[in-house]
Amino acid sequence: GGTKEAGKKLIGVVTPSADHGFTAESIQHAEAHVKKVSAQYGYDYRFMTAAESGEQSNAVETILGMKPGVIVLWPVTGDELRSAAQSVMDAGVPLVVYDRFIEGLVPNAEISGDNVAIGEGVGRYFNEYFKAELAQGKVNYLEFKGDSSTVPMERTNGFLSTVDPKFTVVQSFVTNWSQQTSMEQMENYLNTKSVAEIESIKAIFTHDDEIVFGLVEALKNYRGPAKINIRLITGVSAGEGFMKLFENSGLTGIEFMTYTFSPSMVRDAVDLGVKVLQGETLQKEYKVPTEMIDKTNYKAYMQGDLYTTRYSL
Amino acid sequence: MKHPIIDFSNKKELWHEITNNYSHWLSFVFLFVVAIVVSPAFLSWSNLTNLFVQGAIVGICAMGMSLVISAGMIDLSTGSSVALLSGLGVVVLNSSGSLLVALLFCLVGGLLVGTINGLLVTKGGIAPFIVTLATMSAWRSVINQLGQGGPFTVSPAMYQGFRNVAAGRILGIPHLMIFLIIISVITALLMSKTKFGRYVYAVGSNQQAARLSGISVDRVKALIFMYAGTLYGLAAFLLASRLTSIQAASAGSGYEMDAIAAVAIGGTSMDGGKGKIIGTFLGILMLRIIHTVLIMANVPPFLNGLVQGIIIIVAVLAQSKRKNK
Amino acid sequence: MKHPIIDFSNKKELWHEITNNYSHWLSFVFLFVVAIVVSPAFLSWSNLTNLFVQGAIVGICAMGMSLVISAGMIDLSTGSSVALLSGLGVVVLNSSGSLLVALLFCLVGGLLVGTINGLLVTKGGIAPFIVTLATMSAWRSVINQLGQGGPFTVSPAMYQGFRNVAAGRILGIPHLMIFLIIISVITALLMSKTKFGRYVYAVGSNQQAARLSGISVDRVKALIFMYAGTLYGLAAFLLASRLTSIQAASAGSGYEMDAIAAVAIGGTSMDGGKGKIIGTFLGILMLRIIHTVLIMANVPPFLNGLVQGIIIIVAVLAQSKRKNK
Amino acid sequence: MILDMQDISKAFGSVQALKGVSLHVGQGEVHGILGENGAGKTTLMNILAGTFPPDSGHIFLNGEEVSNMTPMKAMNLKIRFIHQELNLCNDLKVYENMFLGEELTKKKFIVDKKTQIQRAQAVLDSMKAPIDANANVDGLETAQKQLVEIARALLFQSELIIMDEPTTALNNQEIENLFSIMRELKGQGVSFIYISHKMPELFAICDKYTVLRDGEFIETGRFRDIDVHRATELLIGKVHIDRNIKEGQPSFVEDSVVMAVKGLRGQAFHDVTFDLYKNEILFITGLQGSGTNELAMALFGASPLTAGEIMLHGQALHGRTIKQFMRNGVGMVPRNRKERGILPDLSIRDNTSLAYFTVKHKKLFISDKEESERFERNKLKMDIRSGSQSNPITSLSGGNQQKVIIGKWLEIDADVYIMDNPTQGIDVGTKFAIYELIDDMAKSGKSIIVFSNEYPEIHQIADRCLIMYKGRISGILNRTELSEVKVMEYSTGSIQGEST
Ligand SMILES: Nc1ncnc2c1ncn2[C@@H]1O[C@H](COP(=O)(O)OP(=O)(O)OP(=O)(O)O)[C@@H](O)[C@H]1O
Ligand SMILES: Nc1ncnc2c1ncn2[C@@H]1O[C@H](COP(=O)(O)OP(=O)(O)OP(=O)(O)O)[C@@H](O)[C@H]1O
Ligand SMILES: [Mg+2]
Ligand SMILES: [Mg+2]
Repeated sequence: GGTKEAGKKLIGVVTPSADHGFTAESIQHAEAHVKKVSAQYGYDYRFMTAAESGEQSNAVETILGMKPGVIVLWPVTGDELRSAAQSVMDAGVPLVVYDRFIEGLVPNAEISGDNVAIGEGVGRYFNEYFKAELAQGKVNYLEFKGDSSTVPMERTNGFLSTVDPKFTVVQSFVTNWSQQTSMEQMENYLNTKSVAEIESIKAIFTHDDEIVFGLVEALKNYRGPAKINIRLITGVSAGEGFMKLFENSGLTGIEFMTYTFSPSMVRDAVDLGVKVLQGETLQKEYKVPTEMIDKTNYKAYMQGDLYTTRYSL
Repeated sequence: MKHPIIDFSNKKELWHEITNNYSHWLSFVFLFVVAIVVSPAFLSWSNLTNLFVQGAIVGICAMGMSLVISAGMIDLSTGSSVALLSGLGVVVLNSSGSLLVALLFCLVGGLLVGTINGLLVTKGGIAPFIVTLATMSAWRSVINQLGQGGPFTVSPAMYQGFRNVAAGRILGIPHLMIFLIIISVITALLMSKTKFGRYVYAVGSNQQAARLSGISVDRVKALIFMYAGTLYGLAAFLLASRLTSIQAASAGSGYEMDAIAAVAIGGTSMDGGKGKIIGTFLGILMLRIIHTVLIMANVPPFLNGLVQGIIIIVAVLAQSKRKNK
Repeated sequence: MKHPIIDFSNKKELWHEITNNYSHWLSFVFLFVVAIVVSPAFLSWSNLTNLFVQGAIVGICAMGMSLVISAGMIDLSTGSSVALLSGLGVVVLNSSGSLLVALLFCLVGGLLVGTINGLLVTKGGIAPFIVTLATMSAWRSVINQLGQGGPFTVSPAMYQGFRNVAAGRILGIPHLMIFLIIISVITALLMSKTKFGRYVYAVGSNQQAARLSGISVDRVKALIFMYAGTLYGLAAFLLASRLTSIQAASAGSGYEMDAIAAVAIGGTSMDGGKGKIIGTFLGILMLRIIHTVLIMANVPPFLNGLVQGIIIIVAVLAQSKRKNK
Repeated sequence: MILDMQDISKAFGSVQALKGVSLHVGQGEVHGILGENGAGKTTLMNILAGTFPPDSGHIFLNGEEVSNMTPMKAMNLKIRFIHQELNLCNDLKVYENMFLGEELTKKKFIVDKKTQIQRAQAVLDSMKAPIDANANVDGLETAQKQLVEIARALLFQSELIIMDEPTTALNNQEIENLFSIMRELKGQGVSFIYISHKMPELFAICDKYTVLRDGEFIETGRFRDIDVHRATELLIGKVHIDRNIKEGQPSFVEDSVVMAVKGLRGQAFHDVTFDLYKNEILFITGLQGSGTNELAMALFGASPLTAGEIMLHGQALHGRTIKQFMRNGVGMVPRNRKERGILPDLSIRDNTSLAYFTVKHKKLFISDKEESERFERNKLKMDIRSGSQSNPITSLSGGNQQKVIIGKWLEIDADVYIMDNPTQGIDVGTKFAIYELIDDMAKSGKSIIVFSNEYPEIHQIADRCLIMYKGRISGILNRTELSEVKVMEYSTGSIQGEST
């Protein structure tokens, strides 16, 4: 049935559609979780994904028309959902916003992984890792961004805020979160730049594990004259595939680091929605802590709750 | 004296006539019934007006797309053009402080964007698919560069007034619904009542014949893109008002496919020469009904695409039995 | 219409002949020179082979697309079909432990996917644009549902051997380059030396006349989609080998547009009836050259789309002066 | 209008289509242009109507020079051009096509649909053309489309009407209707340029003639000063001997039935029953709407049947595909060359080979050499005037395109040929060669059904003639019984029943 079942409280969840690994995994978690809690507490739920803000506004409004008890919104991009989000608030429906915030709008609660903190953490890691080189002068790195939305911006800005100014970005790429794109970009880079330039690169900063996978393949495929001096590649997500890089990346001399940014975080957002329905009052802001993972601690991490929940489905 | 070629003596003829000329109505009614079965709440006034509101922005683009397709062309630059114009529109709005200036900017900008497509197609002699593939990529890039990743956000001073353009109502009727209906009526009149409309179909049907009839095929094509572009400008203005913040990377993305799908399930042939504006109008509503059904029926999110694909095929299949031989 | 009265009248005849029949070579040489000017490193063996390697997977798809477009149709389902087949291909590979079984699976699966497009177009009488828009959405949805967000990853046991399919070399020549060349040669022979090739052009040129020449237009269309589908299957297999992990949500996305662009800048008319396979081959290389130039010239990332759009327009413009009167 | 074209030259690549041709047409004059296929007639008219510019030469209208002619300008100068090939928008209605580019409007923008329909219908009615102005064009048959093209030229007051083979699909009655309108307009001072390969028509309607040969001006004069024989010699440029092919020949028709058609029924015809014998040339004729058009398609499996059977060599063919018809030995030269015959993007050579490919070609690969020889063979046999065989077929003149299409079908070596208006647009000299060809084919064991409305053609080679009226066979005439009057009587329904 399309209307909420009589007497049942309705929880609405609206997310971006699956366009790369993180969103896809998150959708899976969100749906599984909202299904579970709805069954558990006797709620009804509606779940919708959308690729673009106009469509997402439409989804929000359609669910709003069903008189929900709460809406959990993960905007495609924060500010674009402002008007729709405001309609929700104006209608007196509690709103939980996840991951991408809406400037100037104060929903009942905001919850997110801490993108700025991730960037800051990577910056500090860079400083520490390349201490010796920094003492000598500048250190060159490449940057592979996700896309041009706010999340990558926060990660890059965080990074720039802590990283030593002697780090110099030689070239910056926009990958659209695609492993294949990053692979081809790296291949092209390696094939067309001068030996000196390639050899000057010491590190690569990326916004996502998947991007790293592409880079690793490209580096493995490289058989040109330049010596690869890259010593550190960083990702974000800390998923299964990245753990394998710690075991055996197939590349020698390169180390990896990533930050946890689990798709299962979205479950916390759904839980906040449930709390609203149960009459609890929420804090204004929740930050899901993120954790640095490198070869020193990944084994422990893989035994931990976060990791097991992520792969529980 | 008249010599009817079509003879309705046969009962099948009438059915043929209906399935040929009104098949989009059949698909529409079919989907409408499906929606009601899935949820009687579908029939509420708020939900019904919502279909129009949600369809309005893409719908206005689809009106332009109808002309493009009727003339046997295609436009892939819709979404990027909308993104470009609405991003810049917000900048103009914030700096001018005037809704009217921003609207004019969007319309004129749209005209310009359309003119560029039109010139490349006519003077450049490049296939519309390629031209608009290129401008799709170009405009997205330009607005990304201008935005540098950040959104274009309506300033707090303008926020309330501007948001009201898209969110407001007159006598309970949403503004967006009114915009959609007005543009649809204008386009329908343009196509069915004016010379220009005839020329669009003639160009889509047989370019050589059109040229030999003294029609400037190039001018018609250019005007079509200009009309479409202007409508994209209007859509951009409304999108900016609806979202009050435009993210360069994603705003409007996929609009071209939605617009094309609306035109196609509305019964307009992709080969050009034919096309009904009312069909496109229904096509837009059908797309919205599909989305609403997906939500109401709680279709698993990953399966939305499959269900949507199947519904589109079924809706068009209902219209296409005639074609063979 | 698409056959304006062409006037070969003036003395520039030879030049016309060249620009008509070899114009894709002109564009190619033009881009090649630009690339060398931007960076002499472009000419290195490793970079030149890299153009083929990077072009191979989309290039194989583009060969299928050439047939589709030459027959006056279009296929938007390329990327989603590749995603579907390579995701499932990885599953089959992991469970069977055999490269051959996985390859066969991909090819047969591709044939099937193509058959579905073909049947909907012919038996269903639906425009190819709409059919493949629907299957594009459907296959992406299916593979997302099967993958439930996670990637399809080649098992460690298979990893080395499988990765070598795409990454390996014979006598210094990358496998992928060999695959691309073989498929291109086969397709070129198919189109220029067999009657099936003639049927494809005939169907794209005048369906009614083709039918009255005894050609089963439906069968030709179906076979075209089946050929294309099978190539998508091969491309999927190679993609899986190249990435060794397939992300359902994004794998192969945009391949259709790249393939179409390659066909178009290779000089094949979007109206059907004409088309050169060698053109498509050059088209793929041109797209790769553009990408390489963007990186070599360190074009700001957000501006890549603009530059790419402009280059495509210029490349096609070089070929199209002839068309208008 | 007084027209003077002086010294017009035009080349298409290496083909010099016109070499310093001049043409003078007086006020209220019907001026016939004669010439073989490829002589340059259409090219000259295209230049006059601004379809493309000449390489050199001048055009004077009423003494004033006109340069940079365009189709639009020509229309404004009250010149109308009925093109050799159909140029209608099949997706539009009849009246919309007729007014295309010159819509009547109310308040400047709004098309005045009602008046347009009325005026279009009035013109169609004045031509006695049974066509509804509000009908869709794609539902019309070839002849009707041709009538619409003519009606279009008569819609507005004009001063010069160019007709490039306007009657290829029309029957005598329709042609007569057209002529009476032309005479009336001529009386009002309208000038005509009339291009046709049908001599009787030229002599019936034209005052003056101009002959072109190989792009060169040959002669101009008055029709009343020459006869058909002389006209033919002028245009082919050599001595011409009139004769009837069948005359004095014994009949070769054998008793064995090759194709038996029984109780055939389609949308437009009913109860069609006849036998086709070995070595026979059977003509089928009938007026507009008599069902012949659709019957021709049905006999080739190209149009659906609702009842009846077609047996070939005792084997049932009905319900089979076109290809199976071809495999079993049926070939068809369709009418409406532009829409059903040519593949405009394909080369002349590929157009020639296409039917062969579908039924005869068994090898894996196509051989360029074979294809090339195939075309050369036909070029010789049918006197095709072409440049390179790898040029698109659209580079040929209309008549030469038709020859390519006939050649394409000869290549499959069928037992039974259905030829729907096979000599449309073919010049007098070649026409005769084609009659001989058909006769030879019959002699060599083939059977041929020719759909035609031209009595001279029937008279030349028919062994038997079957006449249709309102979708039924109204009469069958043996060669000995043939006469134009009888054919007319059966086709107008004034006598019914089969003789034999
Ligand atoms: N578009 C074209 N491109 C190349 N050659 C052309 C073109 N149009 C006509 N020709 C050539 O010009 C010559 C004259 O052609 P035209 O069509 O004027 O002949 P025509 O006298 O009208 O013959 P027909 O009686 O067969 O219609 C022919 O040799 C033809 O092949
Ligand atoms: N497939 C069809 N469906 C419906 N009506 C048809 C169909 N084909 C033909 N008709 C109609 O039937 C009538 C006779 O058709 P047909 O074309 O067979 O006449 P015809 O005698 O062959 O004409 P022509 O003199 O041109 O040879 C026409 O009015 C035509 O519009
Ligand atoms: Mg001619
Ligand atoms: Mg007839």
